[in-house]
Formats: sequence, structure tokens, C-alpha cells
Amino acid sequence: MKIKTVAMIALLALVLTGCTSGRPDAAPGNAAAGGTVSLTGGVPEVVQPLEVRQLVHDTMKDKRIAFIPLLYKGYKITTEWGVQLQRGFESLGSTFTVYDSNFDTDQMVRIIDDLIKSKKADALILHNPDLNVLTQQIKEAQAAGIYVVVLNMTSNQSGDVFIGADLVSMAEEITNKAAVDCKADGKNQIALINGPATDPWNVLYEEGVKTAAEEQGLEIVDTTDSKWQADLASQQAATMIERHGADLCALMVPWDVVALPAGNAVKTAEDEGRVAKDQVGVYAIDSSSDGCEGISDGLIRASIAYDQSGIGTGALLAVQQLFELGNAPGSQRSVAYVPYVVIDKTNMSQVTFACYFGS
Amino acid sequence: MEAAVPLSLAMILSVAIVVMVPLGINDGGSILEEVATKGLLAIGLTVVLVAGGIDLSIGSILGVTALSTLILDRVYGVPMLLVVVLAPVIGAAFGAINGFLIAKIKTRPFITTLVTLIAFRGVAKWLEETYSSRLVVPSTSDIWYFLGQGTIVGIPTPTALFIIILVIAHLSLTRSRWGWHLTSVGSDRRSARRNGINVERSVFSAYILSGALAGFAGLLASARFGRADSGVGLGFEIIVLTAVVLGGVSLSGGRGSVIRAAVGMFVVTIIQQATIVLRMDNGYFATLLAIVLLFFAVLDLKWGTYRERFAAKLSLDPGMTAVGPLIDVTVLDTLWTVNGRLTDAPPIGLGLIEGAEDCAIDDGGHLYCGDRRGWIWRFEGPDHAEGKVFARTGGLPLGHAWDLNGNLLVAVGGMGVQRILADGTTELVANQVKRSRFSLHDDSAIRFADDLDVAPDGSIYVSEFSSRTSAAEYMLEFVECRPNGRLIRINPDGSTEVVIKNYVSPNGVCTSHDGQSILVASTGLFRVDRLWISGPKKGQLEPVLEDLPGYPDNMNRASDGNYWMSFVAMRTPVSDLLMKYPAMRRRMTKELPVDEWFVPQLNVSCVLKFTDSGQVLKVLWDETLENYPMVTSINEHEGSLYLSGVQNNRLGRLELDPEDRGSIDTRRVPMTQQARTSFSEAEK
Amino acid sequence: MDTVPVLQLTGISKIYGQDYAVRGVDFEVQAGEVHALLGENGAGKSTLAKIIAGVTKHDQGTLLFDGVSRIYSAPVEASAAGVTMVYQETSLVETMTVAQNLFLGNEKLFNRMSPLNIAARGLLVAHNFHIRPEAVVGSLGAAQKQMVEIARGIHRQAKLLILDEPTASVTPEEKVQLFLSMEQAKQRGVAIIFITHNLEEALAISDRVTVLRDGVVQATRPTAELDRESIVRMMVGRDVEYMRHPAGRGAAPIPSLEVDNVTLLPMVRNMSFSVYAGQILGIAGLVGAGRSEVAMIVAGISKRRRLGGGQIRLDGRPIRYRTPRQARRDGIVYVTEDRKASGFFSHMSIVENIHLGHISAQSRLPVLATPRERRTVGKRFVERFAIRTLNPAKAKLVELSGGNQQKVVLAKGLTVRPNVVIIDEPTRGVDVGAIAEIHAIIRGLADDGVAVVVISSYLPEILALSDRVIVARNGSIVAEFDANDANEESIMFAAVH
Amino acid sequence: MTALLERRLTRTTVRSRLEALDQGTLVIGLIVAMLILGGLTTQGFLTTGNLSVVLRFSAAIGVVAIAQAFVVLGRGVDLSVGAMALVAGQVTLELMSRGWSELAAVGAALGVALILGLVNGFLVAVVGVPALLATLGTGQLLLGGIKVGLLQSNLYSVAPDAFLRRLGMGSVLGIPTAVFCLLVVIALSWFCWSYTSFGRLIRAIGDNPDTAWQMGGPMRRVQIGSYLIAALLSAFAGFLIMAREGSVTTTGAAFSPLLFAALTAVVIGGVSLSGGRGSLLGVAAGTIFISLIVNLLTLNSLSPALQDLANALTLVVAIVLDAWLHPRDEETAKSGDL
Repeated sequence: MKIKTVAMIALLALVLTGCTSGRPDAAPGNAAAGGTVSLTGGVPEVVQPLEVRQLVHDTMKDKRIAFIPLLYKGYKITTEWGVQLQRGFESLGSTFTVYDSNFDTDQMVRIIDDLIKSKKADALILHNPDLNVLTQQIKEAQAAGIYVVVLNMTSNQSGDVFIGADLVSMAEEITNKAAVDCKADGKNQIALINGPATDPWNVLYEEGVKTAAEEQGLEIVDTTDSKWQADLASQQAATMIERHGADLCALMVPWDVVALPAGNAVKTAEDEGRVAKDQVGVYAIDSSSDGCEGISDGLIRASIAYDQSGIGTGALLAVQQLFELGNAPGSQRSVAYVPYVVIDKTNMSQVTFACYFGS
Repeated sequence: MEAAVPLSLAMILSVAIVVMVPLGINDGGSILEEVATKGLLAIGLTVVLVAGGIDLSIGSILGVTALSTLILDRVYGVPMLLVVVLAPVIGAAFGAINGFLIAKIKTRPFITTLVTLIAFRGVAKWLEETYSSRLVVPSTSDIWYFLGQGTIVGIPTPTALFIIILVIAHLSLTRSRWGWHLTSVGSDRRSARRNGINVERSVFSAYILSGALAGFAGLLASARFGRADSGVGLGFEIIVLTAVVLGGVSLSGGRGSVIRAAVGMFVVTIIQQATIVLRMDNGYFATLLAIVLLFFAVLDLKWGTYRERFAAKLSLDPGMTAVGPLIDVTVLDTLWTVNGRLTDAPPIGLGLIEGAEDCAIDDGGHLYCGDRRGWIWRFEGPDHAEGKVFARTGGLPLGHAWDLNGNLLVAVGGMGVQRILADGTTELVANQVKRSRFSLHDDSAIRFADDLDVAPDGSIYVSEFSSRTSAAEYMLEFVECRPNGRLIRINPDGSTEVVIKNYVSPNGVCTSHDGQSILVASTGLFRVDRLWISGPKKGQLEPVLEDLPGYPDNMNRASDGNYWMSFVAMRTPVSDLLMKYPAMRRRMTKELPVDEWFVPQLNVSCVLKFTDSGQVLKVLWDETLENYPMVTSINEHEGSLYLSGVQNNRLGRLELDPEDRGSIDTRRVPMTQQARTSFSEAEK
Repeated sequence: MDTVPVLQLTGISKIYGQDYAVRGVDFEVQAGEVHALLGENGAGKSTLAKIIAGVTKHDQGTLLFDGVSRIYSAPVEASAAGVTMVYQETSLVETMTVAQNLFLGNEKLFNRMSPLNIAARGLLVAHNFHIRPEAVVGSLGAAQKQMVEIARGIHRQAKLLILDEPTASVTPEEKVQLFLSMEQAKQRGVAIIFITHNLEEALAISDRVTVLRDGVVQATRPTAELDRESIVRMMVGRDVEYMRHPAGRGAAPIPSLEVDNVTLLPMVRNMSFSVYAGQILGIAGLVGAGRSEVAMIVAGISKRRRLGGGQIRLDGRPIRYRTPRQARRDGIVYVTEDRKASGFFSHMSIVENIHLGHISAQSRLPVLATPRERRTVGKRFVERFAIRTLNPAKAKLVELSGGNQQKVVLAKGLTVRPNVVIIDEPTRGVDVGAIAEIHAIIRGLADDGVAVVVISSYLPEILALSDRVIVARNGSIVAEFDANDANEESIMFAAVH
Repeated sequence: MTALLERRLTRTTVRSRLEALDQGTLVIGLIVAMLILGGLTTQGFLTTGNLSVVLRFSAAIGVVAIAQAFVVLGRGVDLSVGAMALVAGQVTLELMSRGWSELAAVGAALGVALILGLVNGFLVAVVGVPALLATLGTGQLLLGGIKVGLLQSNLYSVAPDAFLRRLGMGSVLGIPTAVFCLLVVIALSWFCWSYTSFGRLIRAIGDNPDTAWQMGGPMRRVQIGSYLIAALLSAFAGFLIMAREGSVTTTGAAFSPLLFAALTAVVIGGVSLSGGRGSLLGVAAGTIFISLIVNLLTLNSLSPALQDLANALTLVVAIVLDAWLHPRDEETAKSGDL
């Protein structure tokens, strides 16, 4: 019995002393392993053009870049980015791989985990579904010496570079546009069909709409969460029309993919005479070729096109810059925005970055 | 045993994947961590399934608790240790909702937990809406990191905790009162209720446990990922369900092991990791999962019907025996020639007794013998005309011997060794030995005590015909013919010890006249061996008789310093042939009912006398097979031979030829001088 | 017997549906006595036992156990008070081992298996039940399960032990052991209620006998004052129970159905018999002798994947059905013994039940099934089988008496004239009045030229109905009698030896 | 003594009265109550426009609910209906994007439904896999398999000139087309349930499968048939949804909201999960009931999280009621039977 007790205590002591917390160091890890290439600390001040070209190619050669979007196949935004990145990185001799997480956050987390643990990437390009989801992964990646570039959807944990749209400004702009139409009609009620509460896109958009609506004297009569699902959006649009009827003049939907079913619901209501023709307009953000079709069909009255391929190109540039400067991942962070413009039936064919096809 | 097929299929599957997919050492870590979290869910689900229910809401409970722990820590600043305690409590609270609806209100488990799956996810979303923006501050507690990234003696914390919980859960489920109740409820509610088991409480506890485990898994998940959205645990229920089904946990309740479920989880996680490493669309994982789920559900269904029968067949594994030359007893005028010497022995207890394997005679000349109904008869000496049941042991009383104090020792098949006192009461001498280590088969019981004798130091040597089959299934042992038997010594202080392991069907045991060795007869190998228990050769085993023409049974000392032995069966060329072909015997057991099995000729009646050096002196037969068709033991006393037979309806008493009579009291333990107290004297 | 009885029931009644299961029962058991409870099938023996064991609650009357008035809401309360019941349909847990089952209910908080197995083996072997304690109960046969159940019941050290038909499936040798064990328990002062319909057993072992008929106590007497005839008279209320219906026509010369060496282990082994059109063949035997099993094989109900051999011929043509539908198409109808579980649709009306039987019997399923057709078919059979109810189109089956239910079950199978009908326990749980009617229906079928097989555990019924009697034992047919030569003794002898 | 029996027989409890009532009637009562209450408390609820929206949105749910009812009536369950509805749209649009004609694409989607129904039926009726597991598995398999094997995009929209489009938008005889479709499905199902052998046999199997089997009923065919109908109707509902929304995405979980709504409607409508009982009136009423609840919640600006909760609570109430009115045999209850 005694021996057993002693053994138990000894075991317990061993177990307790054997515990580690595994808390990652606050200090960022080592710089990205650059191999033998000397291009760290940036391009020399004076250098031959041919030499610099060689240096850049050497730096980027065999670098493994992983792109982990929310959804890839058939999803025009991310394919637009992906195609730009692919072309750019392949021309520089880097390996570029897309990991499709298929709208499955778990899958995304697992993929990133795998990339970090097995060190299969030198830089990650992330498309973040939620303000909080990837905080730990971004931290871990940087600690493991991997650069992190975040596209379009911010995270609470900053990566090395963020590139995307200035959503607040875009939201203000499109709200202003709606205000103009509403006032022409003598109405002032607008409603939001938004996304999930912790979606970064949702948070910023709502902020922008609110500010502009207040300035313009518009009343936000309703806000719902479509969960970015088409069927919910159309149902919510129909319900809103019923509820606010004659006073409603604009449905604000921050994504053209969801705006389309909402527009459909509006059209049905118009056809059935439950709302006056052209009384309610759908105002979206973004305009893929589908969105543009919606605009020309009258399902969406106006949208904001922002430079999707610019985001792709921007990410391409940012990654190159990170490797060339060679700072430790996570040591410095920067944010960059792309241009945008309001489009409707009249001007959409003239805007270069509107109606993109994702290729 | 019963889960062998699904589980081995699962293992083959995972090995195939590991071989085909370049999974590295890093994936091992990921897989382990993943198994740790979801494995907790699998344990919970297994427990619920064993209790006859199902819990689909585990993924949602995990999600809700993951968020709750973050909120408690980051928003309300609850001390981390308290959070660790609270996480399973929160999970258990959600589990209690399931338990209440299913156990109390008696709703259907599947649909109920399908509803709570949505409802709990709703709660998680609501928490997310309300608190999410405030969860961005990083944690300050080391415990948080310890749970997520830390290690315990080099093992990642989640994995270590999972293994601990797994072991506890396994023991609880298989050994504890709670586990038993749960199993019985899941298997058959009516029986459970009739056995006085509180069905409602058992079912309720299963859901509580499943909730608590999901809650704890939630804590681990949030420590690992730090995710603060409501999507944690989404779709886990199908993954875990597949894993559990893969592990052979029955969906119809009452059958399942958490260990196997954990193995199932391991396989599923390997599949998942493989799809990630191969950059496959997660549609592939879903598809694979569905196929695996369907396949194993069908397997459970089809396999479940036959698994017991299958297991029973696998348990019989006939061995191959090389047999020596066969003495032909039909040749005339040899020592072995069939004769009729036993035929006319007058019967004792005709019609009263059914199958006495052995007998014993006390000082008063009273005869005691067992009976296959578990009774001990006593026939009054000297003529043995009247008999009555003297004691009841139950079981199959086989070998008899007197101990040093003059009490009757009986080896009872199924019950070990019993001692019968003068007043007819019985007491247990021993019925177990120490379980041998590293043996899958529990051999701690003395299942089939067959014969016994007492050594000069008072210790009892007992032969155990087989440590696998019971006395009533002796046919199995005959067919299997493997070294399953043992010789066991019961020391005077009551402790037991195995002195010969792995002996082929030991039967007769007899202490030699000099008290230095024990003779053991191996029925299956037609031989007699000698085990030295003292002297220079102590502990050694050496042959005495080999290649006998029959299957030896009990042995006893003869009064002239030799030994008597009987054959329970005779060898024939065909039975010898069969010994060489175990596959043939296996097939026989599969295709024929027991009473049609071909075994050595059991109806014989052959007795022989042999010397210490192994020389056969004399062979007696009942060639008619009418009176004594089977003689299993010979006891000599005061010039008479008492013939017992386990299938005879009588004992026999044969007057000995004068040349056989000696001066030794065969009943007394050799080399001891203790006065024998007779039962009859004690009565007076 | 002037001591305070262990158990005293006064005016106990229990109602199921529209019928009294037991009615105003007064009953008492003394410590150290074996009290036999006798009665026909459905006389209320099991119901009474279940009330005493706390499985069901009585509706009226008082139950005094150990001098205390009790109403149990769960069996656990009764067993805590000292009542142990050995159930006819065992209450063992199939997925657990024999040892676990033996100790289930009074197990320790944490159980180590090897000592438990040893103790269990001792317990079983003490009654000479040779069953491996490590075996999973689901793998045992019916008789072995019964043994485990008995061993457990005796082991529990109860004040009152109820044995409900413990001898139904055990061999004579095991029966001797059981009686010895009962004797020992009795000497320890245990009160034993011994439920049986076997009079000889009751006379052999009991001290007192109580006879139930239709839920009412007929008498309670010391066994010594009784003999077989007097008990039978009390059990059935009249001297001759069954009227024998004479055969209206002779049997056909060629068998309609031949079962030839059919084997389906473990229940059926080399079973052979023939059935002739126009004749009623009675199959007698113990429960578990393979009677119902072979019938289910013939009717395509048993899964026949593991059929061990043999052949079944219908009018000389070999048949092998995988579903009952195929059998039904060929005119083979099996009427189940377990009416409640698989005899009818309890939420449907009589008319709907019969009509469903009617459409299922069609070899090609009719597309349309109009309410009108339903009514006509239903009406025809309600009249023909004299099913008594106010509104056959509305009355649900659960609300009917056992006799009417059985008639509906029969009607459902007979909407289209079959070639072979196998009726398993035709009058189990049927009220006395309806028995004669059902027997008349069965005889009518045979007279109509149908080959009829009747399986019954009740020998008087077999003797009353059959033209020819065969006896099943251990999965085989062991004896055949002409109806005129057969008597209960000879049949029973064949059934157990 | 007879008095006791009399009392037993004449005693009517709330439970026995409710049990005797067609649950459809009960639910209609609840609907009326809700309409009144909702009209009083919620602005814009009791308008023809709003109610027509409710009806139009309930059309697809109603069709899936009837599909589910076919199976539940026969003591089964089909968890693959949600997946089938989603996949019907995906397959059609993917094939159309590959240049198939609309008719051919729809035909292909129906073909997928046919295969799914047969597989479900085979697994449940012939192999004997518990319906829950079988359909859970096949649903997953269908979603994953189609996605992996066929789809090339994650997002499809319906061409505005497609015929399917009109299914969602137009109206027939003043009734919105979708609602008209639902009415047709109800009428056909009613005929099937009441006037055909098939319908009678489904009910019989639900009442007592053992009896139905031993009676010689064509069990397997009928069961397979019910799963087939369920799959085809779900595909049809998928077309209705696709027409209404104009687009289809490929992200779908095994327990989709549609499956859930359909199950709720069936259970609320009084189609007992223990089989054999239920009416179409109940299913229709149940469908409208849950659509009204969702509508009321949306009109009152409840967040989707709370809507989920409210929905789940409704279903909890429904199953508790079902458990109370039609208790299953406690003694033999296993996880296998729902």
C-alpha cells in the first residue's frame, strides 16, 4: 500500500513537472528563411537593372505561397484574385497553391494549421471569414516565420499586410447614391440585409451606412442577417417590403451575390403589385459579371465596383515586397486600399474593373 | 472478439491511407490533437449509444461551451481555473436538457437531439451576436495556453487529458455499477427495469455525461483555436457518429466500447488529414465519410446477427498432435488382450447413482462417490447395500481423495476443490489461482478440476483438465486437444500455485508411493508423466508411460506398491488419423451437432496396473461393455477393486486376485502416519 | 397455517382494455410454503404475478406484503421489499455476460470480472446448470436463459420467490434440480409461488394450490386434498373442455405440403412432415421445439440465409420463399401466435384490417383501393366470421376482445382461399366462448379442402382439433399419432423424452 | 366491480380527447389564434400581401413536408430530402451551364432523385439499415458526391428567361404558381393516400411493419416507392426554391433548414413518428403554421439566432406533444427508431 502511495505521488510529481504551457513567445520568430539569396533589407540603393531583376528572381525562386480563400471554385471574387496571383508568382518562379476551404471555417483552420506545422509555405494569403477566427493562426504563422497577407476581410489580429476595399467609405458612397434616388421619390426609409454580426465586412458596412444615413436624413427601418444565404435574403427582402410597404425606398445589401435574390423578391412584389414599380431599389456592393447582369436586368439599381483584380495584384506586390525587405514576419504591419466607383446601368460598361469574370 | 471484424477493417483502411498518402510526422501531431477533441465527443456518443439513445447535439454543445468559456474568460474575467471547471458543467447543463426530454418526457432520442442541435447552435449564435466584438483581447492566463498548446510529460495536454478520460470511461462503462446499468438499459429496458434499475436515471446520466464531455471538448477546442465564432463544432456530429459506428459500437444499444470508438475516431481523423494534405475539396471528405458510415452501418447490421456464432467458432482451435505407434489390443494373447475380468464385478448402488467418476472408502468401510447431479453418495459398509445422499456439492464431482485430517476432498468440475466434513457439510478449499500475466484469456478460475491427490506435506495437487472449457463441455477439449490444462498445487495454507502450465488435458493425479513425486496422466497425449516434488530432481517432469493404446483417466495407488489406472477411451487408427488433421476436426465441429462428433471410442472398460518405472503389469477389461461400459477410476481397498465410471449407473466391486494384494493402505497419504479419523466414528 | 402470511391479497382487480385480467382475487402465501398458481392460458396467472412483483399496478384491492399494505410503482420497490420474480420471458440483458446478469441489480460500485466469474460459476454449477459465466446471454438458448434466470432468482435470497412457468423449456433432469433448489429455498423459509399449467408438477411440489379461471379465484386448497381431475374441473369450469369436431371429409391422398429434412440451426433440425388437403395436422411439443420456427420457414417469414438443408414441396413442386409475399401468392398462410406483435394493425378498424389482408393476397397488387370496396370486403368477413362489434368500420382492433381479435386475424389471412394454412396457437388469450367458434372455423377450412396445420402447446386443443398429431422435440419430429390413438400422456412422453 | 370498469371506459382525459382529434384541426385552430394575435400586435402581418408571401414561401416547404410525410407515415424518415432539394437545383443549373437544354437538365436532376430514392429504399427496405442512418448517409453522399463529381462552380444563377424561373414568379388562375404547385401535390397525395393500395399499405407498414410483412404485403416495393416519391417531390421542391431565388449555392449541411422545416411541419401536423397516423390536412396546416411563425419573428426583427431558437422550441413542443399523445413502447425503445 505504502509503495503504491509513494509511486502515485512520484507519478503525480512527474506529471506536474512535465507540464508546459506552450505559450508562444511574444517576440516574433526568425526572419523568413531566405536560403542563400542576399536580398534582405531591400534592394541596394544603386544597382544594375539586370542585377536587380536577378536578385528579385532569386529571392522569389521556390518560395511557396499559399492562398486560402473562403471559397474558390466558381466564386468570382477569389478566382479573380487567384488568377492574378497565379500569373504573377509563376512568372517569378515561386510555387503558388490555392487551398479551397469551401466555406468551411473548420476546414480553413485545419488547412492553415497543416501549412504551419508542416512548414509547407513561406507566405500565406488569407481571406478571413470572421474577425476572430484566425487570430491564433496568424500569430502562429508569424511566429513560425511565415508572412501573412490578409485580403479584403480584416481580422482582429493583423497580418503583415492587409489589402482590400475601404468598406466604410464605399458604404457611405452607396448610401449617398440611395439617398439621392429616395429623395427624388420623396421617401426616406431604407433597410439593410446584412451578414453575420462578427463578419468584418458586415461590421464596417453597417458603420458606413449608418453614418451616411444620418447625414442624409435617411431612416434605417430594418436590419437583418442573411447569413450570406440567397434563400434567406430573398425571404427577408419580401418580408421587409410587406412590412414597410409604401415607405420603403432602398434595400441595402453589401454583396451582389445576395443582392440578386433580394432584387428578385422585389421584382416579384412589383409584378404582384404589392409595391409600386421602381419604388424600391436594391443597392449592392461589388459587381461581378453576375452583378452587372443584375443591374442591366433592373434587379440591382446601383452598386459599388471596387478593384478586385487590384486586390490580387496588390497582394502579389506585397508578398514580393515582404520577401525583398526581409523583415521578421509580424514585425511591421501595413494596410492598403483599392479604388472604387459607384456604378449603375448608365456607367457600368465604362468602368474598367466592373463586371469582372473571375479569370 | 465480436468487434474484431469492423475494427480490423477500420485498421486496414487507416493503414492503407497512411501508406498511400504522404502523411508526415507533423500530421501525427495534428491528428492526435484532433482525436483528443473529437474523441471526447466520441466517448460521450458511445456512452449514449450503449444506453440505447443517440446524441446529435454534441457538436452544438461543443460550440456553445467553446464560446461560453471565451466569454467567461475574456468578458467577465472569471478565474481560469473556475472556467476549466465550469466548461463541463455548462456542457452537462445542455446535456441535461436532452436527458430531461428523452428520459423524462420520453421523446425520441434522434429527433430530440436533432432539434437541440439547432437550438444549441442558436444559443451559440446569440452569444456570438452579443459578445463577439468583445472577445478580441488575448488571454492572460497560462492555463489557457497549457490547455491549448502545452504538454504533460511530453504529451500534448489535450491528448494526455483525452487518454486519462478514455481510460476512466472505459473502466466505468465495463466495470462500474453505473456502466452496467447503462448497458442493461440500452440492451433491454424491460429487463433492466425488472432488475430494479432506474431506467430514467441511467438514460439521463448518459446524456449528462455526453454533454459534460462535449463541454470539456469545447474548452479544449477554444484553447486550441481561440475561435470566437459560433461555427465551432459544426458538423462534428456526423464525423463522430461515423467514427463511433466505425469502431463497432452498435446502434441498437447495449454494445460498444469507448476504446474502439476512439480507434474509430483515429481512423476518421486520418482520412480527414489525408484529404487536407492532398488538397482535396472538403466534398471528398464528406463523401468518404458518408460511404464509410453507410458501409459500417450495413456491416453492423449484417455482422451483428452472426458475430456470436462466429466468435464461438473462432474460439475452438483444434491443435495438431503427432501420435506414436498404436498397440493393437485385438491381437490375441498379449498383455493387452481384451478380456472379461471386470464383467462380473457385483454392482453397488445400481439405479441410484448416475455417473460416479471416482469414489473413496473410509475406515468404516463406507463408500463415498460423487454423481453428476452434484451429489455425494454414501453407501454403508461393509456390504454397501444401502446408500443415501451424504452431501451436495453441486457441479460435477470428479476426483476424490482423503486429506491428512481424514476429510474427503472432492475435485468438482466447475467449482474447484471442495472439502466434505464428517457431518456432510462442504467447504471450499480453492477455486482460483492467480491470473497469469499477459494472457488475454482469464485463467484465474479453476474451471475443470478433474482429479486430485495429497502430497506428504499436506499440499493438494489438482489436475485441471482445461482452463478454457468447463466440465460440461469436455467434448470441446477432446476435439481441440491443445495444451490448455494445468496442474495446480493447493498449499496447506490455502494459497494456490500453478505447477505445470500448458499441459494437454491432465486427468489422473496420484502421489507416488515414496511421496517424492506426483504422477499426472495426459488424456490427450496417451501418456503419464512424473513431476518430482522433492529430492534432487525437484520440479522436473519426466515420462513414465508413453504411447498408451487408450486415453488415460484416473490413477490410484495399488496396495502392492504399483499403480492402477483406467482408460476413458481407446485409440483407434481413425481417431489417430483425426488427431493429425485439426482442420478436419474444426470442420466437424462446424457442420455436425455435438452428439455426432467423431471422438475416440468412449465406451471402453479397460484398467491397467503399472509400476513406478512404467512397466505395465496387468490389463483388465469388461469386453461385454454391459455392466461397466466405462471405467474412469479404480480404487483398491482391502482386497477389493472399486470400479467407478462417469457414464455408468453403478459402481462395481471386484475381488482382487491374491497375487495383487499388498500391505499398503492405498488411501493414506504416502510417507505420513496420521491416524485416520473415520466419518463413521465421528458420527458416533 | 395460522401465522401471518408473507403475502396477502384482498380483492385485487386489474383491467386491460375492456376486460378484467384478474377480478377480486383473494390470495395468500405463507413463509416456507410452495403455493402453486394454476390456470389455463389467459386465466390471469401472469397478471397476478406481475402485480405481486410490482411490474403492473392493480386497479383495485389491497396488497399486503410482510404485513404492510403496498402499491408498487416499479419492480425495484417490490424487489427491495423482498419479492423476486423469475419471468417466463426472461428478464436477462442479452448483451451482457451471464455473470453480469447474475449479479445485476446487486452489483458493487466497481466490479472486477474474474472473481465475479468464479462466483457466478459456483452459483450456476451449484444448481448443476452448466453455462459459461463469460458467455454473452444473447448467445444462449432459451433453456439456458431460463436456467440463468432461475439461478438468479434463487440466489437473490428473497422472502417471496415467484416462478412463472419455469419448466416450460427445461429438460426433465434440469427440472429435478430446480425442484431440489425450490425445496432448499423453502426450508430456509422462503415463500414460493409456482405458476404452471402442468398439473403433475404442481401436485408434486406444492403445499397448496390456488386455481384461477378467467381472472377469478376458483379455490385455494392444500395439495393433499386435490387430484388431477378436481383441479381440471376447477380450471376449465366443466368436465369436458373441447368438443371434437368430426372431419367432414377425408384427407386427400397426396400431400399438399411436404417438409423434408429441413434444417435451420439452432432451432430446426431435420424436420420432416407432410400435410394433406382436407386434414388438420396438429403439431405438439414444448416451446422452443422448433414448431413455430419451421412454420415460419415454410411461410417465408424466417430469413433463410442459413438454411442448413432440406426441401419444402408444395404439391410436389420444390419451393423456397424469401418473403411471406411469395408464400402468400402460392396460397400459404401463416397465422401468428403473437397476435399483438404481428397479427393486426392496431390503429385501424376491423374493416381496414381485413381489407389490407385482402389486397395483400392478390398476386398483382390492385392500383386502386376505394373505400367502397373496403366496406364490401370487410362486411363479408365480419359476417362470415361472426365478429361481434357495433361498428366494424370504426372500431379499432385494440378495443376488441381477444376472441374477436383472433377472428379478425384469421379473416385477414383467409380473404382469398388458401391452399395451406398454418395456425400457431389458435386460441391463445381467447375467451372461452370464442374458442369453439374458432375451432369451428378451422374445421370448416379443412372441410373446404384446405390443408390445415395447427400448432398448439395445449394438448387438449391438439387432441380436439387434429386428425393427425405429430410431436416436435429439439427441432425434429419425433412421433406421429393418429388422432384416435393419441392421448395426452403419449404425446407428452414423446415431447420430452 | 362493473362500476370500476364503467369508470375506466367512460373516463375521458384531455389526452384521450386530443388523441381522438385530428391534429390538423388543432393546428388550424392554432393558426387562427396566431393570425388574430399577430394581427393585433404586429403591423403589416395581417395583410393579403404578407399572407401571400407566407404562402409562397411555404410552397417549397410544403412539398418537402409531404415528401417527408410519405416516408414517416410508413414508419421511416428521410433525412436526405434537404440535400436532394439543393442538389436538384445544382445539377440542373450545372448541366444547363454546360449547354444542356433546360428539359434535359431537369430530367437529369429527376434522374438523380430517382437513383437516390431507389438507394434509400434499397438500404432501408432490403438491407434493413435504420432509416435515419441510411438517409443521413445518402444525403451526405449525394451532397458531397455531386459536388466533387459534377459541379464546377460554387454559385449558379438561373437565366431570367428560363421556364423554371416562371415557376417561381408567375401565377395560375390568380394563385402564385408555387402555391398552385403545392395544391396539385396535395391533391395527388390525398388521392394516393386514400384511394390506392399503395397508400393503404404505407399506412399499414407504419402501423405495424411485422404484421404487414407476415401478411404478405409487398413491403419492400411499397417502402422503396415511398422513398422514391419522397426523393422526387424533394427534387421538385428544389426547383421551386431555385425558381424563387434565382440562384443556387453549393454550400449545404446535412441538416439543412429545409429538412428541418419539413420535419417540423410533419410532426406538428400530427403525422406520428411512430408511423401509421397522420393526415394531409395536418401536414398542410403544419407547414403554414411554421411559415407564419418565421414570418412573425422576421416582422418583429428577431435575429436569426433567436429565430433558430424559436423554431427549435416549436419543434420541441411538437415532439413533446407527439411523445405524450402517441407514446412509443418504452420497453422496446431503441435508438434505431428515431
